[in-house]
Amino acid sequence: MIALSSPTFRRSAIAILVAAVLLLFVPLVGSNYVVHVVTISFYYVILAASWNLLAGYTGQFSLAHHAFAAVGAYTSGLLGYHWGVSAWIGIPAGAVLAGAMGYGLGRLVLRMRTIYLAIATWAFAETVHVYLTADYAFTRGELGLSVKSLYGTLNPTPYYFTFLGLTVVVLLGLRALIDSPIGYFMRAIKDDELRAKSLGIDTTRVKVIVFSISSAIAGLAGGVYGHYIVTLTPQMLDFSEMAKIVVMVVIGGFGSFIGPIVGAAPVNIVLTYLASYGEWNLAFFAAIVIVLMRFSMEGIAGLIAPLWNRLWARNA
Amino acid sequence: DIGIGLDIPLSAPGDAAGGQLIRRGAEIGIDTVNAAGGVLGKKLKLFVTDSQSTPQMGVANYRRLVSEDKVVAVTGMFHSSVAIGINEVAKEMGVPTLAVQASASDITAKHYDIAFRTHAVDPVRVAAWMEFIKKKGFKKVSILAETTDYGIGLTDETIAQNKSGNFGIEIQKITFDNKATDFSAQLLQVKAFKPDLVLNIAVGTPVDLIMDQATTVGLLPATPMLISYDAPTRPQYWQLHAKNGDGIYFIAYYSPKAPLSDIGKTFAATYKEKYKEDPVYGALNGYGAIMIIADGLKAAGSADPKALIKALETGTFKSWPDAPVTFPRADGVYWHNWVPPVLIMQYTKPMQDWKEADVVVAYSKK
Amino acid sequence: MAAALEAIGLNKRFNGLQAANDVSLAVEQGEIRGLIGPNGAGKTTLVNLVTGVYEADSGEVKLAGQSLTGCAMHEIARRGLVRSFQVTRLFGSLTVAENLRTAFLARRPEDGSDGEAQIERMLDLTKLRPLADTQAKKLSGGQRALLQMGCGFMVPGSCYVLDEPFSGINPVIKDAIIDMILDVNKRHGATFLIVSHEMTIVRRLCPKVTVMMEGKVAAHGTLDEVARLPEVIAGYLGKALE
Amino acid sequence: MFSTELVIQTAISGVMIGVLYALMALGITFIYSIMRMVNWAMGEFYMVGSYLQYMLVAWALGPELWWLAILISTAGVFVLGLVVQWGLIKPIFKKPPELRDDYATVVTLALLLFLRSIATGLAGPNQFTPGSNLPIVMVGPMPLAGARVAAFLFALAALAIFWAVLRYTWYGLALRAASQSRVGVQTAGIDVLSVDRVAFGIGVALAGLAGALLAPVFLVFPTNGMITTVKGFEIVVIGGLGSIPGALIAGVLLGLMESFGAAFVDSAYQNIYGFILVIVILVLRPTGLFGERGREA
Amino acid sequence: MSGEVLLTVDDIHAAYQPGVDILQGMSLTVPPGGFVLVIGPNGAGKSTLLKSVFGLLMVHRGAITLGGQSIGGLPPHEIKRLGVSYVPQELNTFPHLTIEENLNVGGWTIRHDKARLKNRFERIYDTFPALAGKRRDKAGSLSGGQGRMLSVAREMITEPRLMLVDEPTVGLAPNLADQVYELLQTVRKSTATAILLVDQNVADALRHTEDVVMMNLGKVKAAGPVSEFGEARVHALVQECLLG
Ligand SMILES: Nc1ncnc2c1ncn2[C@@H]1O[C@H](COP(=O)(O)OP(=O)(O)OP(=O)(O)O)[C@@H](O)[C@H]1O
Ligand SMILES: Nc1ncnc2c1ncn2[C@@H]1O[C@H](COP(=O)(O)OP(=O)(O)OP(=O)(O)O)[C@@H](O)[C@H]1O
Ligand SMILES: [Mg+2]
Ligand SMILES: [Mg+2]
Repeated sequence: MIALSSPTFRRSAIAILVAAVLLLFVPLVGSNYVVHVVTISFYYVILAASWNLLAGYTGQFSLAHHAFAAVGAYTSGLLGYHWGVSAWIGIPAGAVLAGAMGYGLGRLVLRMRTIYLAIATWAFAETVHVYLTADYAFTRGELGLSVKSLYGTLNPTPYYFTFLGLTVVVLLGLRALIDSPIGYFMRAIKDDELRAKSLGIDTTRVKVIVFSISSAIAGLAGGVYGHYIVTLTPQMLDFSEMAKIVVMVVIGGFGSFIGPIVGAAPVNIVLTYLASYGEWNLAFFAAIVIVLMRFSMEGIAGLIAPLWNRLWARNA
Repeated sequence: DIGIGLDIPLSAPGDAAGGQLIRRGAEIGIDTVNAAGGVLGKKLKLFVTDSQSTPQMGVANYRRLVSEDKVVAVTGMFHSSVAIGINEVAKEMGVPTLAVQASASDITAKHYDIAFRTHAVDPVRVAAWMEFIKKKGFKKVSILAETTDYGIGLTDETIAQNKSGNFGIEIQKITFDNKATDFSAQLLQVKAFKPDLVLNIAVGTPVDLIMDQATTVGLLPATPMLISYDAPTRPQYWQLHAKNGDGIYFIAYYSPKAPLSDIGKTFAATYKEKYKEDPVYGALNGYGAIMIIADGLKAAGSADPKALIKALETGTFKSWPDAPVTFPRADGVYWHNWVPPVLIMQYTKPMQDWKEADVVVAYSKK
Repeated sequence: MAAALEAIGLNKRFNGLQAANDVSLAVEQGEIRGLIGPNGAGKTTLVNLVTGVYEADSGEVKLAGQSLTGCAMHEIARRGLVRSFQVTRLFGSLTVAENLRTAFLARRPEDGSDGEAQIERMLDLTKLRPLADTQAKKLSGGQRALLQMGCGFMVPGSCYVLDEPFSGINPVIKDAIIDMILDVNKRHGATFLIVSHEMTIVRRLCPKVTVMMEGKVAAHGTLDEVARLPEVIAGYLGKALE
Repeated sequence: MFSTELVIQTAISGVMIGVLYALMALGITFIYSIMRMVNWAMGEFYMVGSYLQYMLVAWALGPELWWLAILISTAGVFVLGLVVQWGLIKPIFKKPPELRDDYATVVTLALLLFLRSIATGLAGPNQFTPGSNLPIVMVGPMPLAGARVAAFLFALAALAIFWAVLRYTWYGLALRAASQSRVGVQTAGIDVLSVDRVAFGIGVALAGLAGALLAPVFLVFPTNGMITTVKGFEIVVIGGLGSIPGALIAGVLLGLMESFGAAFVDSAYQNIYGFILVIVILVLRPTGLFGERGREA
Repeated sequence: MSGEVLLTVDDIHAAYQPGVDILQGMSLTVPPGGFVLVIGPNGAGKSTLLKSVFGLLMVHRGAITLGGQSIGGLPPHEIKRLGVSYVPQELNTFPHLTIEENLNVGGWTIRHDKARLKNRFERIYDTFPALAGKRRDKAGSLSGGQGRMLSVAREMITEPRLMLVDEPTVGLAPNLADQVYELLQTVRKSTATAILLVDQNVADALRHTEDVVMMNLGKVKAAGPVSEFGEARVHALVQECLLG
């Protein structure tokens, strides 16, 4: 395999593991709330990173990623609610269903590009949204579907470790994928699909694979999230959720591996903390975003890339 | 200081208008209590958070209010899903919640120790308008309801009570997406049905859009329309409906024609002075929630949440109406739930002050 | 024995314009064939039909005797048909080395090699080594053309269809590329169909040429034979070749 | 229930609303085709247009001069567009092109939040209406609010003028050219940054116009642009980017689909019909009904 | 050369991104009505030179003057108005506009002079009959060579003082390539347009030029009248550059 032996993979893996070890100590020092906020940040890191795989690397600017998280969450939630299925079965089932729906959607939008793809995927998400709202009897609609918690408690610490582990695994997996031949094909497709085909790349297959993988990851994260947040509402499919993911990734650095990692957590934390400023909170947030983007168009990754390179240049 | 959390919608997708009214009331409540020397020798402090109507935000806010701001109670809750979500966490963290304007049964029907509410639940409101329908002798009713817990919940309850109470009303049920803006198609169907009454079960903008568009297709003013909550008492009502606002029926919980308590009167005066308009239900209830919590703290004699819960369950409190407030461990949805009186009112002249509106039905739960 | 690449009665219309009109041609195994003709004659259209970019209105393409009808572009490429584009196409955000690596991975040979040796060789040949870590979108026009050529030769193909591969490339490097074409042709017996407007190169490389005009095959023979035809002189060369 | 009258009424209502949606779509597609960026804050310019209309009518001009208020509101949004372009969008176009999309996406999303927040902060979350003195008009069997009919006619006129300008004037030619090659117009001696400025201004002014026109119909509040924007995007992709007739036809198609769906299938799913139309059409024609396609190789 | 110059490029440094200068002290002059050919290996900076002169690239050191007026730092549209045309190396057409509309855009700066515009159109169509036959077709449907023709033709409409031309004959059939060179000569003679040509088709280009500048690594490697640049010398020079 090219992937596991490549220096990019090794470096990222080391960095991720070091960060993870440091993060192990957060629950010891943080309040219930702090631990909760960081836990939710992990959730967004996973969503952002998996969306980045699709949009940033493969050029499939999908606006349905939040929908796959919701599919994961609702699948497990509904299985539990109506049939008493355990979360340990429900969550994988949700991931599989999200992956399967991602496969279907990926096939459907195969020939679409840019804004066409964006709008079609978003139409898909809205369709799921309206369905979850309108089929009230089955999904409990806006009232919210009550879901059992994963560990029988809502103390954030066990969820914190669960999400931390999940994040590490997902990030390592994505890194390996990006450094593998498929990773090259993904970026090739984003740049010039016709050229990729002419070289012998089965672009359909690559796109559909990426769509399925990234949707399944979103579904998985959504499933676990659902069993932590315990009340699911169609708000999960509100466009603002998707916008949040987009902003996280672009602020971090679109199409760069580190981007969603350094983008998602700060955005989530800032947004959560600003919530106590009421109606002005989003104006603050918007102003921060705009200033940051004016400052570095490549996002945070653009700012830290030189440091990152220097770090390894010295150690090499 | 003793902290009290106020979790309300202040930005989209939440109903920020609803949240704002609650906040105004609560702030005046805090000032009133502090001006009178506070409780337990300490001042009260309000911590406001924005739930944006998502349980996710609401729950995060609750955790923060409890673990960082160390509040003794969290009130405000306007959207049912937020209240339900918060209660799940509150059950473990132990700080009581007092929902102000969230109507879903689940909030209290789960019988959690920490869950309290001061709002009319669906069955009460439906009972009020069934009485109204019977009184008016209406036979055909069109329900226009949004496809949310709110709209569907009330619709189903209406259909159920129609059956169980043998009212024998013919009901046309049309549901719509609460993001819709154009109701022409639905209203044409309503018109074709020729109802005696149109039940407008929407929240926020659709309420007004339905009224306007119903006027265009000629339903209003000929066919009576009942609005399912107190939207017409909000200050902007006549600005929006200068031409078609007359004759509308609406649900309300407060009318000056019904008596206010003494603290309610002080509040109404303060509010009027501060905001140059009369307080409406949301503000009154936001105020009431603070007063109830303050009295609860006094009764408990400590700022311990457990003691507060005990005090709330056992004590009798004062809020804005001239009626005692209690939170008994009652059956079903009435657990920890105080229901304000439900009024059905009607504007009888254009630009009428809502305080002058006719009280058509005054319903109290037996 | 079947021809390496064969077009049989290809037709293609673009709203009212017959860009390929009953085009038939057969390139023998190991042949280097020139394809010339005026601008707009349909050369690129033919290339696109052969490589699956366009679907023919009628007619058939065969690669080593096997029909390509209904084959997706990438399948055609995997069968060993390599092409280049007249207007160079590269993966702009990938570096030069990554472009070469992608080309290698796309048709990775069974022998398990990782392609690094080929990348090194190609960087030398195209003189792009100093730019190995530069993104392709930052290359000059000629460098782009070179890189595109380089990608084509990463994994040996059985049949190369090159659409004006020399345009914008410096004469000195052109020579190197010509040598590489001849080398691949000799060592692997690969077949070539080369579109070019440069008669000096066509003369050096292609024993036989096909002339297209107005969507049709107009002539066929050695360059000197066809260059004598009055319609070729009038419609394409402008003057007799010296 | 399926009376012909209801069918005709539903059809009229669908066409009316469709044309108004098309106006919004036009603004989106216009900015996209010139600047290759999606302006996600389109609905907020609609919102600003509606607030301006309300303020002008309620505080300054009075309901009789609603048409003048519409012109002024549109001009106001145009100016706001110029300012936004100058402050936020222009810097992108001095940087390498590959970052533009992402930057523009995030900056306009941020702008969306910003404008909404400002509106809520300043004017509160409440609804307003500029009111309308226009009488109810009977179109066939269908009674229509005067304001809606006026909006419809205004929208048609705006579409026609817009089309004529693009088609028959030099400036229109420059705009169309700029939408295809930025270097191309520069070599021709056209100031591409000024084209951007005007394009962005006009694009958002179209949204502002829609907002002003629909203010009495769909009311004025901080998030009122959302639905119209959603429809606008749907229309853009159904009709095909850059096509004016496409926008009109797709708008009407969408309007009809929604009103018939709501009237004869189930109105709870009204907003889904449009989405389904989007998906079906794009699967069949990935660049919309009238989208332009060039040769690929 | 008798002192009179139209364009002076004096020791310019230019970069696409800060810190990486592609032009590193490039200088040359073009006399009015002159014909200067720039050659050099791929990546020497020839196209970069033209872009810098046309104002598409920031020049952070050195001076560029046109007829005595400094044009360094001016935006492209103003440089165009001063009578400079630029034919880029890439196809420069508007694919969704018709041929005629493409040419119209080319005539933007003289759009108010209808008679002149009409006259120029006729000449263009005479020179390129292939374009005349397709004037109502979209430029996107043109073949590679036809697209090239259009790119060149568009910039000739204004009959500029100076034309910056980047590899104009790439992809053109031999007869058309010859025609383009002749056309450049015609433009030059009839309207006294000076030409700064970048070309890899060295053998043909040398036949038409007066002066030659050989570039490597963003600097002048050799320069002089065409008589000094035989094919053998050019070959040797390039070889030298490539070997480093
Ligand atoms: N996708 C298309 N749509 C419309 N017309 C097309 C398309 N592709 C090619 N054509 C037309 O078909 C004709 C042949 O084009 P083609 O590109 O095959 O020519 P060519 O021989 O390669 O010319 P050149 O030497 O200039 O590259 C041209 O007139 C062109 O305009
Ligand atoms: N957009 C760009 N960003 C960064 N570097 C670039 C860019 N365009 C060109 N370069 C670099 O500048 C150098 C000179 O490029 P230029 O296009 O001027 O070469 P050229 O002499 O015209 O070559 P050719 O004959 O191949 O067209 C090249 O090394 C190239 O890599
Ligand atoms: Mg060609
Ligand atoms: Mg060049």
